[in-house]
Amino acid sequence: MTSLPDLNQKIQSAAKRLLAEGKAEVVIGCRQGTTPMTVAPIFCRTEDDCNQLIWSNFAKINLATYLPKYPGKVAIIAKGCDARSAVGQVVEKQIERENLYIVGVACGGLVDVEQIQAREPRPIRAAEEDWATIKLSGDGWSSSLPKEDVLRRNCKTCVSRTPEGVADELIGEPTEALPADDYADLKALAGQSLEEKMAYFKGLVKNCLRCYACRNACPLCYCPVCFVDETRPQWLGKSQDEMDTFTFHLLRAFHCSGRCTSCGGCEAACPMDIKLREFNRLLDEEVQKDWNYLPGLSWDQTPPLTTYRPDDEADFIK
Amino acid sequence: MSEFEPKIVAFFCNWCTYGAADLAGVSRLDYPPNFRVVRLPCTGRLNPKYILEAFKRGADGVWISGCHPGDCHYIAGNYHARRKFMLLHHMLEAVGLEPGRLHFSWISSAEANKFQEIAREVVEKVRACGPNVNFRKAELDLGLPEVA
Amino acid sequence: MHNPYLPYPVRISSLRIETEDKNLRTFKFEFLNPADEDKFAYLPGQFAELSIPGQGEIPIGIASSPTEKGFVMFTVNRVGQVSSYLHNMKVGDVMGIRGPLGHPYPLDKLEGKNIVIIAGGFAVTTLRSTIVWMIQPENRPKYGKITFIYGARTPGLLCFKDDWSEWQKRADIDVHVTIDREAPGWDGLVGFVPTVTKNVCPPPENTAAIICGPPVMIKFTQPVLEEAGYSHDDIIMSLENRMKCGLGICGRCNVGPEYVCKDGPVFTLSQLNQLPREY
Amino acid sequence: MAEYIVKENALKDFFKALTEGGKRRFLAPAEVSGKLQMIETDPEKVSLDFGNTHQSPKSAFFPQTEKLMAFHKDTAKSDPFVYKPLGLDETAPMVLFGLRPCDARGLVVCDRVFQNNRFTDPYWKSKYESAVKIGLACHDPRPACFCTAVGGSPFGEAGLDAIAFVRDGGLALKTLSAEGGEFLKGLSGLESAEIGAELAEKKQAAEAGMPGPLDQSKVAGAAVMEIYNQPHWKDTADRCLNCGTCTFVCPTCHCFDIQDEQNEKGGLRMRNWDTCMSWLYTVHGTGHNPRPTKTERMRQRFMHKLKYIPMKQDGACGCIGCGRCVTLCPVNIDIREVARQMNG
Repeated sequence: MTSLPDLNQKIQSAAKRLLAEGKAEVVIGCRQGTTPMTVAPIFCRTEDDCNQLIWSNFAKINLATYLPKYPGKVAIIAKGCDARSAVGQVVEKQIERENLYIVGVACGGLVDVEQIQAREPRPIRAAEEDWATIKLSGDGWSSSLPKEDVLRRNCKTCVSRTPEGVADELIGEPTEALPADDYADLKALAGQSLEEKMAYFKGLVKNCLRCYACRNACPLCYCPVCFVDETRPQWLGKSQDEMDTFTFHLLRAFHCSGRCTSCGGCEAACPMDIKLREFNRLLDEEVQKDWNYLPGLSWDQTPPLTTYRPDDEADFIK
Repeated sequence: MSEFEPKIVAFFCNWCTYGAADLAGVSRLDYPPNFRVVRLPCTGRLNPKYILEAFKRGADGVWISGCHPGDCHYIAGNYHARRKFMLLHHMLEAVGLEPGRLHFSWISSAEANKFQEIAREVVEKVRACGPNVNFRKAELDLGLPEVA
Repeated sequence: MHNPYLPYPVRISSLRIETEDKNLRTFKFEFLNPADEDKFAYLPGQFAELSIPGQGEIPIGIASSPTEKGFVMFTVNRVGQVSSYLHNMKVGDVMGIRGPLGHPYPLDKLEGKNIVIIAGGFAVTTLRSTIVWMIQPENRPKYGKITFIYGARTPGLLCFKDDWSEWQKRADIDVHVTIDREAPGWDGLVGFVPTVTKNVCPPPENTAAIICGPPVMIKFTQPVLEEAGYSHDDIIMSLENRMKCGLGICGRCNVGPEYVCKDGPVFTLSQLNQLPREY
Repeated sequence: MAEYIVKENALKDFFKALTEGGKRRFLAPAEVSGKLQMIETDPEKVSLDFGNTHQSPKSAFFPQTEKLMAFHKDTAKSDPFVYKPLGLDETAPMVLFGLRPCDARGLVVCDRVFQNNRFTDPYWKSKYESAVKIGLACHDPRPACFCTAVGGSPFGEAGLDAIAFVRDGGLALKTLSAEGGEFLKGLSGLESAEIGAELAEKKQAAEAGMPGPLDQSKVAGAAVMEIYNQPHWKDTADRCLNCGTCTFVCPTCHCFDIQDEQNEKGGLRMRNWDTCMSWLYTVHGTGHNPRPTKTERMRQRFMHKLKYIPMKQDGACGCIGCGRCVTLCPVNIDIREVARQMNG
């Protein structure tokens, strides 16, 4: 397996080369953050910027989020999910294929800082990482965790850890895709009573602050005016009313249906650690069942909600 | 105690079900008066937020009806709508909406009898669900002292 | 404790369609509790939140002058949710007004000076208040020459016709009302406000200008005044921004460190030069 | 200034006594759905071992949703369509235990906004001024903590009526205000003691690992527009998502939206937290937006914390160094980094 320093080296030289060759005006990637276990997205325009690029298990949001707002030629250092979202944006005509250069990087999954903190409640003053292990240290102590134990939930069912097929170039040795989400928990939930289902889903969002960080971190949420910001009529009240909050989450997920690449950016951005993807998964399951569709895997896909088949089966319609 | 009379919001396509309702009226076919109709140019125009908004504001049921597949005035509006309905229907029932609250149908403008039949069925099914509690916004607590 | 969020209940005592496009209506309100009228003590240039129960609030400049008793008057453009609702309300309906808010024009500092008042379109509201206040017999001697320049696109879009046609008859105020281009039945001035200003504005010595109007009018009038030699301290403007509380708390009308609601809306151009153009 | 200790076995009695026999609502750090928050809680469930509460304690005085007034529409009754204030008379006073000194300073910053040079917000004032605020000093500041960099201390006293610290065998307390002294006098569980030396020693130890002052002298001396036009804003804005997380968790962010809701019987006017990161926050009815892009919105927040509040509050920094935004920002925009860039 390529070591992280090696990988970083390759990413940095690729970025420098792309800038030098004029293939991109900016390379979007990640750099070390200012506190332990954080990374910051970086927009590289100079060689110095490129020298800060890293691959990290602590990456949080999906870098494709930045693409639809970016006017010029742009390269993105993309894990499987970043690349899938970028492809989705091209398919949805939010960005031009010619303006996009995907530097694919093999990914072994990201870690969930919340899970780390649950296992290690002492103040963590420093964290080191390699491909498989997270080493933590604090005031007079140190410990290490296998990355496998603290993987983000979405990373455990990733079907495209390496953006093969869509990347313009690939860095690192391709990692094997994992078995897709079997939605076993949702299937089990489906058998429960209405009250239990409702309690589960309303319970998920009861801490929601309605900050909409999930929306802003989402590479699919590029609408110029989001439905929550519409004022005439105003669809959602602004208070912490349970139903307003619940409606927001239902519609947010609905708007992502057939488009979500399970990058987990929404959950990573949520300051209240809400399991937002549960709503998305409900719809992903249905999209896969009905139309066998996984977004962002090729340039010529037709998103399922932009098309139809005369024989789509909907026996609930009388 | 008098029987619960549900309030239902109905979204009808202008080119078919809306006409069917009209025809049912002209034909003196009686159907229950529990729904209020919102006329749409096409079921494809139906944004899912309208459905959630109706429930949120206290509708006990929502009924969406459009043209039979293949008969869309705009060629494929109802085909596209059908895909949205498939997802929405799945999602709402998965999060705990009673199966009898949300109804979809295809009724052409000639099918006054089908309209009558489905109208009755929708109202009865919603009635059986009882008042919408789980998907409506809580009553505003004005907290005002009773004023004379 | 005084609750500055609580509107004074008022009743619409009269309303008038102000302009030919019917987008402007002038409302007069009377207080349900007569004592509230004294509490609502204001000066020209201040604004108030028009507060419609169940709909919300909009900050609107006060168009009446405190010297006009028994009512407060506002001219409202139909733009958003609240103003559209207000346009459908009738005489006798009950709503609220909350204020007065903000600072008035610096009427005391302007004493002894010549005043030129420049208005465009419906931004004339608080300037109407100012002129009505200044030409009161007890106030008029405090000021030198008063010049009023007012423009709109068409004659039908000029507000407060009764007022300025009265003022035109007076000797103690110079009134120049202009429209953008020739129109049938109009025998007054034709031309844009900046041009008229250039022709009629008094020399800058001991003179202050108060300007309210659409951004494009201000953009072209300001250089005219600068060229005429007006110092930025003597050019007074009134800003507007989205507001909610009107009390300098809720934050959204922030322009630099200043809150338009609490520290403004009246600023001199030299103050504005120090601030970001976030308005 | 009185000094006390509370033995471990007397802690629960002491916490119960703080409610003055149920007259006061008792708020302390306690767990609610997996997060430690400053909430109204059972004296049994107080947590003393924590970095800081997940969200800031401002919600005790400035809840995310707060009803301001209500009206009814029944024309048969008196005063239809006239708003009547809510929640000002019946509010039981609070006692807060376990405020971190940074957050207490944050409340002071908010207080100067809610009670500004022209207006007093009665909803804030009635809660804030009647509350007894007992701080709990930090022994073990977290990696993102930087109160010392912005003029505070893990043992800071601003805005508090008393400060406590954890010691072997229980708590020690020092009263800081006359109200605090009066309130604590004779409460069950308290024993008079000399704690001055211990406090000084612990304070020094806690401050030792913390960052030194963040130089803001150039920001303080510069004109608004000089800082506003600095080139670095665009770089930071590149990665800002405008998600607003920072504003929702910030102890000194006080912005709100006022909303009306109504039904057939009447209506409510309430205020809800709002965020300057939102497009909707500043957009005019005409569609004009004075802060049209994320660059302006992101800049506004930092300018407000680091330039505008100091200008309006006699130099006091609008950031109190709790580190919440640093930890929770999904793209690691670190206010310390921005402050350094602003200072040139």
